[in-house]
Amino acid sequence: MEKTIIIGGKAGAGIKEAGRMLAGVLANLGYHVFGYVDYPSLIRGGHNFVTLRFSEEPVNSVDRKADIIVATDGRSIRAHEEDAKEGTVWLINEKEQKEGAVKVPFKEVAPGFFKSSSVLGAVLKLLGIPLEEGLPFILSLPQREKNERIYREAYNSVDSMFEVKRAGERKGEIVTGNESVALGAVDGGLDFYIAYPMTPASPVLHYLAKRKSEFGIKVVHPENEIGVINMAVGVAYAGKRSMVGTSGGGFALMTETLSLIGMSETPIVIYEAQRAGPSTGVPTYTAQADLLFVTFAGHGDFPRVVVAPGTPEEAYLLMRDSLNIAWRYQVPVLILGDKHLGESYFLADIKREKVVEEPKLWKGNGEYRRYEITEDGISPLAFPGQEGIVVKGTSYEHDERGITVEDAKLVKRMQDKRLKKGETLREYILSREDAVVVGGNESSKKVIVTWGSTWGTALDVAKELGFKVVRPLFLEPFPADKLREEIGTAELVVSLECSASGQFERLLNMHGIKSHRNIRKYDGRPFFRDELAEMLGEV
Amino acid sequence: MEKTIIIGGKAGAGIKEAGRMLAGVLANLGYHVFGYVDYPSLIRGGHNFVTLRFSEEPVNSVDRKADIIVATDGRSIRAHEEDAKEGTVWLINEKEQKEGAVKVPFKEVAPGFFKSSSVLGAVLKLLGIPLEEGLPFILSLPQREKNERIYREAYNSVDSMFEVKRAGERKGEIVTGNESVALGAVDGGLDFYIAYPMTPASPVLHYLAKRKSEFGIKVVHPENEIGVINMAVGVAYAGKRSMVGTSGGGFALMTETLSLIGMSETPIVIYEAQRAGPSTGVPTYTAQADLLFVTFAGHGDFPRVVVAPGTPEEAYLLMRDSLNIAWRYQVPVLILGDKHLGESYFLADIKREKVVEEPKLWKGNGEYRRYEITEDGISPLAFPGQEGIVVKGTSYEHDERGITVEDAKLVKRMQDKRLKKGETLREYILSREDAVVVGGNESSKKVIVTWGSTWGTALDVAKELGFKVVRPLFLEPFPADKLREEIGTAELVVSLECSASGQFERLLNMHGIKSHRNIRKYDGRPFFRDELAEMLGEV
Amino acid sequence: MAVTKSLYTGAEITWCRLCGNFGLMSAFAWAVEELSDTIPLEKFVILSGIGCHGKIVDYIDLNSFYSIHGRAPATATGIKLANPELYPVCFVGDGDIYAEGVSHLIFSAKRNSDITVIVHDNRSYSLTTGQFTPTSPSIFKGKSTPEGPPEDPLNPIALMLEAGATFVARGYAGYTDHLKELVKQAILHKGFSFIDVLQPCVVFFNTYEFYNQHVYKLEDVGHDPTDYEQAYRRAKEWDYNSEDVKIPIGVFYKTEKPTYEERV
Amino acid sequence: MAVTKSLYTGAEITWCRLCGNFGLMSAFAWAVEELSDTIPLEKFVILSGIGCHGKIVDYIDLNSFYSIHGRAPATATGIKLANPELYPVCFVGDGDIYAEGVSHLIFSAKRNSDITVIVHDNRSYSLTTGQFTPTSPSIFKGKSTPEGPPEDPLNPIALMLEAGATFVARGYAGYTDHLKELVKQAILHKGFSFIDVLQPCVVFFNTYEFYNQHVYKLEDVGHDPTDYEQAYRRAKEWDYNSEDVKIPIGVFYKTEKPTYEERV
Ligand SMILES: Cc1ncc(C[n+]2csc(CCOP(=O)(O)OP(=O)(O)O)c2C)c(N)n1
Ligand SMILES: Cc1ncc(C[n+]2csc(CCOP(=O)(O)OP(=O)(O)O)c2C)c(N)n1
Ligand code: SF4
Ligand code: SF4
Ligand SMILES: [Mg+2]
Ligand SMILES: [Mg+2]
Repeated sequence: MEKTIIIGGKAGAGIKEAGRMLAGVLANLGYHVFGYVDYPSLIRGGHNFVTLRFSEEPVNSVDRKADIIVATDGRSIRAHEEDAKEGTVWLINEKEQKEGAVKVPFKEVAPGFFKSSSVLGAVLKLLGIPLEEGLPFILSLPQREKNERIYREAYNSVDSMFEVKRAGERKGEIVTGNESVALGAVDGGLDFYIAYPMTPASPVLHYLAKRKSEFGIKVVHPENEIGVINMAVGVAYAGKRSMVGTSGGGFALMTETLSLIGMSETPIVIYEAQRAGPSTGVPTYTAQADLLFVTFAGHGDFPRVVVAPGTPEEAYLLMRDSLNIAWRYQVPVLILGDKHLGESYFLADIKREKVVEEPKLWKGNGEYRRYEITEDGISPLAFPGQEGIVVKGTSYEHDERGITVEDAKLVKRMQDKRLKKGETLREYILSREDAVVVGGNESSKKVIVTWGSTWGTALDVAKELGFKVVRPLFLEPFPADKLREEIGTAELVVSLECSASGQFERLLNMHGIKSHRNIRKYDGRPFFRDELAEMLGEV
Repeated sequence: MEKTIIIGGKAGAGIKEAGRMLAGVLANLGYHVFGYVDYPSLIRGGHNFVTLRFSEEPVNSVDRKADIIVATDGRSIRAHEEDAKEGTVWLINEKEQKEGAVKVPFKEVAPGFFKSSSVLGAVLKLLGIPLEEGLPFILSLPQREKNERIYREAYNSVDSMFEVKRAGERKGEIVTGNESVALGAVDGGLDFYIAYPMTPASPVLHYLAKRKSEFGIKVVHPENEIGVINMAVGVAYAGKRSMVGTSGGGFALMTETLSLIGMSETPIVIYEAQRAGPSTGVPTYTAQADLLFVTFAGHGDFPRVVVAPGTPEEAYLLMRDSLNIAWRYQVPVLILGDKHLGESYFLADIKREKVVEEPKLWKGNGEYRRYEITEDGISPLAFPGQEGIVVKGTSYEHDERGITVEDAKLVKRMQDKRLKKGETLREYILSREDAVVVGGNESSKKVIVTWGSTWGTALDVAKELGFKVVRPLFLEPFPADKLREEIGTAELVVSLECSASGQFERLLNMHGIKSHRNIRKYDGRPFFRDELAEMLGEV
Repeated sequence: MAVTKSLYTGAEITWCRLCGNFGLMSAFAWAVEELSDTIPLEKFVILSGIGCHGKIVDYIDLNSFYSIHGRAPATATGIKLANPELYPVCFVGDGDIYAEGVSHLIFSAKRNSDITVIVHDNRSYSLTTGQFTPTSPSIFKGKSTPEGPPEDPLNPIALMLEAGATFVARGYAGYTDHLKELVKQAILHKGFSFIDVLQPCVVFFNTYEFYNQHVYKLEDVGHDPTDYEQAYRRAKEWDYNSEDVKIPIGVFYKTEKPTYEERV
Repeated sequence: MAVTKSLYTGAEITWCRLCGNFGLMSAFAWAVEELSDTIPLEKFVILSGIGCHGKIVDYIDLNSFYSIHGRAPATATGIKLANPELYPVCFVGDGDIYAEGVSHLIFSAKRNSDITVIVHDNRSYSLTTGQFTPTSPSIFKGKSTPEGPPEDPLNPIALMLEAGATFVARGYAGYTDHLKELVKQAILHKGFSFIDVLQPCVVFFNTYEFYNQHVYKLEDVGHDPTDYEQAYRRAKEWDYNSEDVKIPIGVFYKTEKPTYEERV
């Protein structure tokens, strides 16, 4: 059994909640499920929708065309006309008209939750799922009694048209990429999450702010992104792990300080969740067009890591690693996500474990030198407050103690130290097993090369179309050799990305990798499975 | 006759002025001359120096080792010991000791000009240049009488050791790259220069502020770089030509707005004068390590121009063009300079001429649409204030009128429009005769590929070592084909740049061009001629 | 639709029902209509930051620049410098201009740039779903500070007086006619004009009732807006936190000074 | 050398002879020495912006972070949050913190972050060779404004009072002993401490004579620093432009309030 369900309605009407609860029910029944969340930039009204696909097989993307369309208002009917196909079942609000549609009393009690209860009730019944499966979700809502009544009413108002049976053991939890990032950070030893609100990174701020006591962290919301990143620098200089989160425009404001981070060798993690630009663009939609900006941001030369998870499991693990990497190498680590990874509903099996590695600490006696020149380029860390030593961090070029230098030889000496550290870092990243991941038909001569969240859809079409999918997890340092190896003697290499100018393709080119074709999407939406299959069919 | 002269002394002691006056005298005598200016980040004291090289042949760089070293204080003697070679003549302050050195009464009347007068007097006499040649310069100084007395005294205190004769007609004026940028802007129709002080771009601000009435422009110094660039956007939206100037750290702060410029299609010129980073780095020294940052700065995809002059003539012309290009294509144009281009003394023959091209203006009737979709992607411009029309600029994705859209098809439509405009722009840039310039031994199979101000030194060694030098003037859109053509079937391709990580080499790679060797300098100093010759000798 | 047909672009209005932005937009549109004898429509340029407030430029069919978060006053200053015949009016948010862009606000006031800044002060980052802003009170439990803000609010009226603004007012989106008059005065004022508009956000901070009960008009108490000392004292009556005080609306202060455009 | 040997890094001091920064540095070093019974040296962290002022962190052998232009208070807040036992002291410039970084200054005050900010207010961007800053007077003819600034100066004392600073003072680099006392009080004050230090720049704005003639001490006139109204009136005595008035130095205002670190 595999089905795609669209649930549409007004913002504030509980559409996202309905989708998430339904995903939860399906997950409990042992299904794989993926949910795409689509909403415009407004608070009440307009049109939101969630597309869920579920199956006994793994699913990592949705189709455009749905088997079931739940339209909780009239606008949703019009909005999804073109997402219907032959045999699509429509559940519509009882006040609306549509031929052949099933009518449901979607309760109009705004805001939110009541409507999501009626959606869940109606859909579960339609799918032939027992009423009890939905109850735990309904009962965890505020105003549970009212919601339960509405849920039951909706359930009873519909006839079953499908028979969705238990599909085995539960495979994991429903999570978003943002939640996985947040958990990874906590388990990587995060002390301070510092952020200014910006879609689609804000959910991390909200998630952590709500649970800060539970997690034993501090969450800070300063005056602007420049305050954010410079505060984070202060925290790290003082010896605590800090991380910031933002999207492209906010990241832009941090780039002056990114260079400071490089120079002062401060360990900082930056989560950059991309959205559709340029500029304010289409702020609640997705894109992969900050890649080159993030990879090369900041004036001057300094080492950095850019890592792009493609799944929530990776988001968790790479985020956790990022904090350790930042501290091990005293570099900025940039986690490049996007709205699609951050806000979609994934079924994921994340095994949480705290992994907080001790960085190279100064254990010496006598004079401490913050920028001591060492063989691997990494200077031992110490923090202000320790008796008898002085810790001098700086934005200027400096000597080993951290005092400004301008002399040519001394300038070169410290640049060389940082280059050396960059080499040490590069060796580590390139030696990682997961620097490049592969999927699909692994022996195929047709290869899709992609990155980040586009992985999901690529994977879902690869099998049926006989493609191998190759994806670097790290964009900088770039695992070019590994990637080349995986591409091997492919006859067709297709690069796939959500960027109008083909930024990923250009990065591949920079590293000597050529694709025969580049498929680009740049309308703010991720690749849909049926759409991508068609595009690849034409290749 | 070819000589290299170093003049050293305290900041505030008129060292730069002395160097510039001497360059002026040599230029008047028909010599080619180039002056490198070296100063640390302080106001009084420390050690500044100017290195001048002059010759009957064109000179575009200096040697490290000097024929004459003028040390106006004790520190200068020590600082330049290693710049001496066999036969170097030292002019030192009469109070200091050095074997074989000529003693001069460098007057200690701080600040500034008096010392520069004594330096000029002593050096002219040493070179065997008549006293009268220096007088016009001395007489244009403040306190001319005092300066003249000091000048004459110093002149008379030294014996001539060289015979620098007139070398023909005067070939041009002594200018800096920054002055050329300023003049180019004025002649490209600049209305507003808006800047926040930052070395090495500040001289443009000072130069234009001083002459704003003469040039008929406004010069504005706002609260910070973010204010600067957003003010410039307002000026351009209202129909006047604006330009901003800054260095890497200030540019970083402008990158959020750069993306706005791309989205709103506002014509803006940004002069980015690079200095040695990362971060505050070595702020009064040079580098070419903002290349990839500037080329890819800003979130999302949008067309831009990055142009890098290598000479003051180019700085003038490209700056003038930049304003016209920005307005023709409604894009940001980034002039990427550096401290070496901006502050060195060049002999240049700049033929000034105002060239202000009319952009594509709206001549229509009826409803104006700011983002009208046209064949070449360029929408006709109109400005607020015109009766009967409404001009809507925006940071959001938009329809033709400039009203926010979020619908997938409409988003793609406007992205496609900008892509189309980018194509139109690319065609123009790539068709320019000067997209790539060449020099040196043009038929050689050994090719140096370089960019920006490094051109000068490359050119000066190319001839003697039998290299051809190839240089793209435009870095984005990148003239890859032309460059490849010029490299042809070279047996040795050496890329040459002032970046520790080889940013230019990476950009070449991105465009499919490989160098066999990459020579990098990153100690804040430009390549010196003798030094580069040695490095290339080793290749 | 809160604007008359001739001023309405026809774009879908996506503010929540009963949002204070409707009242604010009506007041502005009304002011523009009443001013249109003196100021032709094409001489207006409206600008905005990013937030619920910003959408106003999509709705009103005047020249506009939909700027980025926090930067509208800088852009407006550029516009006025380039063409002094234009009347730039910035619609900005409290998150937008008291947090992200506070430097531009302060310097616009300091310079006495001849522009108008109207703050949709809903005391919430609303479009990003409700975090605390510099004017949120202690009782505001936002998504980034579920236990309330760890800092006290700013008083933007007093701050603007201090920064040198030559026209300083507070309006209330619930009193459209009163606000309309303020807007007219602000636009006609030569020099930097500032209006902090109390704008209820029905979703994240519904303050209609509170303001209805607490607001009073400065005109009604014989306030003399030419007196800086008085203005300052009135500004200090409410600190954006207390709930048991009266809140003055109207023109706090008005004076004449050469503008930035004249001096640059 | 303006600091005692034990606090001096040995780095070459590149300030101009007679620069006001020497007096300021002496006062600070002296204060640190006097405080070292209560506050061990390793608990100090000094930070700076970029400018002539910033060089102080190279000269004083204490923990330090040489920040970037305008951002030191944000970094200091992070340091204090991460380790409340430390005493962050920011040395910033008037260009640095009243222009580029004014947002961080205002919000540090608003938050009552327990850090100290000492402004080297030479009323000039000096390291960039002399442009006007937010406190330059009309008579200052800088390189970017050869005819004088096209805007009037800010009054940082009044601005900080308004923003919520809980310790607000003005010092004079020419009166080292007086300044030393202010610095000690500022560091010991729990909450955000601000000192605007009148710092003559002998190259771009030599104000020694002017300050010597015009400065008076608040202590000498019985000023009560716990009284906000009085503080505000004293703050307004000099507008950073007039030349014919007396200039108060000393502590304008001091109060107690929970700190940001306690509330976050
Ligand atoms: C640089 C930057 N940071 C963050 C954002 C995200 N953002 C969009 S709207 C907004 C909040 C706006 O709040 P406010 O100005 O009060 O407007 P309101 O929605 O309340 O009208 C923020 C933070 C952004 N667009 N740009
Ligand atoms: C983002 C940024 N913009 C500009 C500069 C250039 N800059 C360096 S020092 C300085 C002036 C500092 O003036 P002030 O803070 O008053 O310090 P002073 O030199 O007077 O002590 C400026 C603008 C910079 N370093 N960073
Ligand atoms: S969220 Fe608040 S401010 Fe935004 S439209 Fe709705 S009511 Fe208005
Ligand atoms: S330029 Fe001015 S502030 Fe800078 S060191 Fe010299 S006197 Fe001091
Ligand atoms: Mg708001
Ligand atoms: Mg200063």
